[in-house]
Amino acid sequence: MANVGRNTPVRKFDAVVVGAGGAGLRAALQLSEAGLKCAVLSKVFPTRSHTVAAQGGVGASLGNMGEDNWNWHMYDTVKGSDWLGDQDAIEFMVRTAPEVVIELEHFGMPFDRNEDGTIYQRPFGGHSMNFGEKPVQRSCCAADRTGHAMLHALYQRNVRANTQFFVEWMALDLIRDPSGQVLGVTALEMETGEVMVFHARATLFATGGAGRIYTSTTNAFINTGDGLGMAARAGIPLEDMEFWQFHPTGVAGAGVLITEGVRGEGGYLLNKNGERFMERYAPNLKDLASRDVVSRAMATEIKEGRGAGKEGDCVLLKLDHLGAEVIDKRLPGIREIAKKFANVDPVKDPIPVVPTVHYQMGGIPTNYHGEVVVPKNGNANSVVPGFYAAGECGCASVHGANRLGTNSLTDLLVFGKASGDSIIRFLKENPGLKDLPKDAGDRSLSRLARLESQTNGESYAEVAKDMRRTMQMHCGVFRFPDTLAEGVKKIREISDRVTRTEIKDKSKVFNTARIEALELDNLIEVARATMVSADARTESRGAHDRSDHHERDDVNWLKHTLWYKEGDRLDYKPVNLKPLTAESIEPKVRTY
Amino acid sequence: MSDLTVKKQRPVWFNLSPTNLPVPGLVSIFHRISGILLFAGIIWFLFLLDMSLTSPLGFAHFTSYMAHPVVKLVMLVLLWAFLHHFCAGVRYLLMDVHIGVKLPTARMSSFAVFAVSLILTVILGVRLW
Amino acid sequence: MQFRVYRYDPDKDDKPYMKDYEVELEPTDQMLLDALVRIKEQDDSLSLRRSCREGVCGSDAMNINGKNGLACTTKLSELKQPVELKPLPGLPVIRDLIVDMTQFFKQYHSIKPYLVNNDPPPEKERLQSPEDREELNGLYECILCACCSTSCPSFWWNPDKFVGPAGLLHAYRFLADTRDQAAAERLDNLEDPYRLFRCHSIMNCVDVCPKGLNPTEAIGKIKTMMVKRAV
Amino acid sequence: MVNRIVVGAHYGLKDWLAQRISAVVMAAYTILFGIVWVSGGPFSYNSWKSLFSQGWMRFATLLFVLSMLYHAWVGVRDIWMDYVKNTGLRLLLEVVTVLWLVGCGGWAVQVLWRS
Repeated sequence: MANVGRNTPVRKFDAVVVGAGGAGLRAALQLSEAGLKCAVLSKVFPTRSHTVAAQGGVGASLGNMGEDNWNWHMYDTVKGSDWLGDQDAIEFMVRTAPEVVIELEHFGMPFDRNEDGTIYQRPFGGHSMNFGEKPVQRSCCAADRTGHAMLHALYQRNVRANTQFFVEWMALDLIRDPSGQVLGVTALEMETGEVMVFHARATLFATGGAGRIYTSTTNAFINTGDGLGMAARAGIPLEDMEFWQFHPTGVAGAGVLITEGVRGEGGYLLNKNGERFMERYAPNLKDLASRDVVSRAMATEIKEGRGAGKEGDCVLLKLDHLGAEVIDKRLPGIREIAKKFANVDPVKDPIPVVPTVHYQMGGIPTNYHGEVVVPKNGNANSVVPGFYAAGECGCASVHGANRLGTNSLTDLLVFGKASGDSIIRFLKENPGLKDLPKDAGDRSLSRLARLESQTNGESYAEVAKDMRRTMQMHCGVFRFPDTLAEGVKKIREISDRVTRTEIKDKSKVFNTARIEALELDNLIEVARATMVSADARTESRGAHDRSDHHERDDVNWLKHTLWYKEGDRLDYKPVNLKPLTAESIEPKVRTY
Repeated sequence: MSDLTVKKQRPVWFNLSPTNLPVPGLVSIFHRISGILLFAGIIWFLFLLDMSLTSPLGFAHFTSYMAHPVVKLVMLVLLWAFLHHFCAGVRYLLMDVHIGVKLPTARMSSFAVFAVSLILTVILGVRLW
Repeated sequence: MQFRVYRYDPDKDDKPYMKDYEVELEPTDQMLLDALVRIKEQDDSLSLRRSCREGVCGSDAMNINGKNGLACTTKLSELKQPVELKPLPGLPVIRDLIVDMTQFFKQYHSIKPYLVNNDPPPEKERLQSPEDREELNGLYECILCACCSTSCPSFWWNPDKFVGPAGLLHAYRFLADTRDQAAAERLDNLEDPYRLFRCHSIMNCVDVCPKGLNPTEAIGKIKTMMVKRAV
Repeated sequence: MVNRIVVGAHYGLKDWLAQRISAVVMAAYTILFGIVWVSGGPFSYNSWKSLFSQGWMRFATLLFVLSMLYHAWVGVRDIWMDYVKNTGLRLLLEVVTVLWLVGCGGWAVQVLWRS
């Protein structure tokens, strides 16, 4: 590759946003409408970002369907997080939620409607009235295509605001100067194979999740944790990476998501005996308990021999009793998916489902302004100047140990906007653009050069497969001390192998083999962070369930994990139990 | 930047094989082909009309001219062109008022256009012969 | 299973060619995309776009046995062998199955694909009745995969002037939205012999749409709006 | 590349509508002609000539011809628009088409009104 040299072109911007999903687009909108020169980098055309696959809705206490308020939403979110969520960020999110949802409606989002013309809201897992009493209708939706409708509306609004997109550009590495300030990223134009430096006063990562560290995931191929990998390589820790949400209803075999909205609209789960087993595990909210609880219940049913299907390895999601009319109106996409991927028509037959990796609760540590924070000089939350993260790749942390359904879309709207506002503030206070360090592009160029010249290496596809298999086997719904310890060993070995991957294709033009190999560099950091953090946390909390420590341990573990790439080092910081204005919600036993 | 680095003209392929064309698409391309034939035929029809209306002698010329097999064949082709254009046209007019725009009906009506225009061509052709 | 795939890498090939592949499938490989991922494991130089693998992002549109579709929702069991895979027709090929979609998105952007409402935004949502909202069904679900526009002969001949089925579907999505106030400008923008009226109801677009949408119907409704405005 | 789309040749609707209306006129004439043809006696010079010497028939035929000319004009122009990329050549072909059709129209009038 001839362009790998010292003369990498540089372009200067006020801000660079990496990722054009919901959070990236919401932030970019804030920046463009403020008249800033902002570049948005995306591996795919913006409307192909994975936000497009969100189905069930966005949570906001609009109260369109009956009484609701942010205090209840806050309580549900804190309880859902198994008290690992930071309560200042959670309060900020649930209080801002109605405003950002209404804004989105004004942008043109085609929400479903009630007879009085207001936005329709459906019930969703873990969302309740009056502090856990009974289900509440809080999820604002557009049929079962909420993410799609939202992403398109946000992209369209950005078109109106003339946001500058760099489509099919992959960010490679974060640029930090010796003081630690972030000054942009290096990126690769996929179409030409050229590398460029995006020199910016502020950098926002909105790169989404990394579900592709697992074999079976609802995530898209592009969800490779690029932001997390870049941050980790640049010395930024990753927070709470042991917490991965298994969505209860992925289509058995295919992994494709079936929204919780199905259960919100009245569907429920059955084991092979036709028993509605959730009544046993969560007598109050039943099938609408939070996701970790439902997934564990399903895994237990399957483990104890009550699974359905030929192999007894799934359970059944029944919704035919809703009737064709409701299904076609509220869940048309689900019917399409079930027919295509499960070969059943849900109007007649139940859908075979299994818990499937869905969402990463952890990520790049931030405060509720979207500013990235790291421990420094005794301050656990010292701001990294010029660096921001929002959406799934960030960890504010509002989801703690388990995210409630609909809160991911709320998260990306609220923190996308908030980080945009923080950047605007930061740019006002810090006018000049600091010089790039001399070695700005070096890390990326050497990664590319290594791939270019690697011989006798292993196929990147093989190594990636081994990584996914290891994660699936050693870090699933239920976790065991010995398999975790073995997993750490294995994932470190695989991590070594990643440094020797080889691509046969050396073309400059749209070389997707090179892209996949570069993505693996990011995936492996996420996988290691996950395995090491999970091995260390000796309690069961939210999505992290250990066979040797069945209970939550607030005495020792009411704290966030911070994983550093350097030497797989772990550090911890306290959970913020103090909300902004509300009263603290004290930890208690979590039942649904 | 990409504009500078593109050295070669990028290839483009067109999906032109008629076997790849759905039936409504076939109706459309035949609508165009028949239209071209009819456009070319305008002058000939005027010639025929002129000949047949000039005088009894012209009319006699006209009838003997029409008896020629080649002329009959051309007439038959134009007859089909007219009938296809007519039937397809009616279908388009209905679609313009939003009748039959769903895919299954559109497919059925396309088959119908082919069937009706060919049957009518045969019936009228037999009479003409 | 046997495949014939269109290959072209401007870095080394003078012109495109078809390459044969034979793949061993696992029982879990249901969709064409699964097979393509296996081919890529054999030959990492095969380039294609893909992402969500569930038919909602619109990345992996291609021409499959002569018909445009999404690889991720096309069942292998329904394909005739050898499966012939080509890039989307009518757009310049960057490499292999990857086409340059600039022209397609340019047309999409040209219809001003965003809600225009110049009234000061109310505190709450703008109200819309369920019936009015229903008008947007069959329109807002478009995933911009370009299957429709690249199967449309009118778009092949005038990609720079004809908006194409996808763009026009979106144009109607905003025309049909009771919250939008720019109907007049939107109709003006399309009142041109090329922009809208190149559509001859060929209906290839409807035939290939992986989401089962009907651009022809939407275009017909735009024409009706224009007639109502003019007559 | 500058992102520019030139729009606003505001005759799309007019031509589209005219083509539909002319199609309806021609369809009506075709049916009328079919009825006359079937109900008429044997085909001879006299019957043929007298059919075309009636005022209403001349009027109807004239309408048909005018509709046909406009219909053909829009249709043929569509073809040039699709397949001929050179503007100069397209203009030339369009002019030739118009002249040709106008010529045909003149001849038709002459045929119909020649005593």
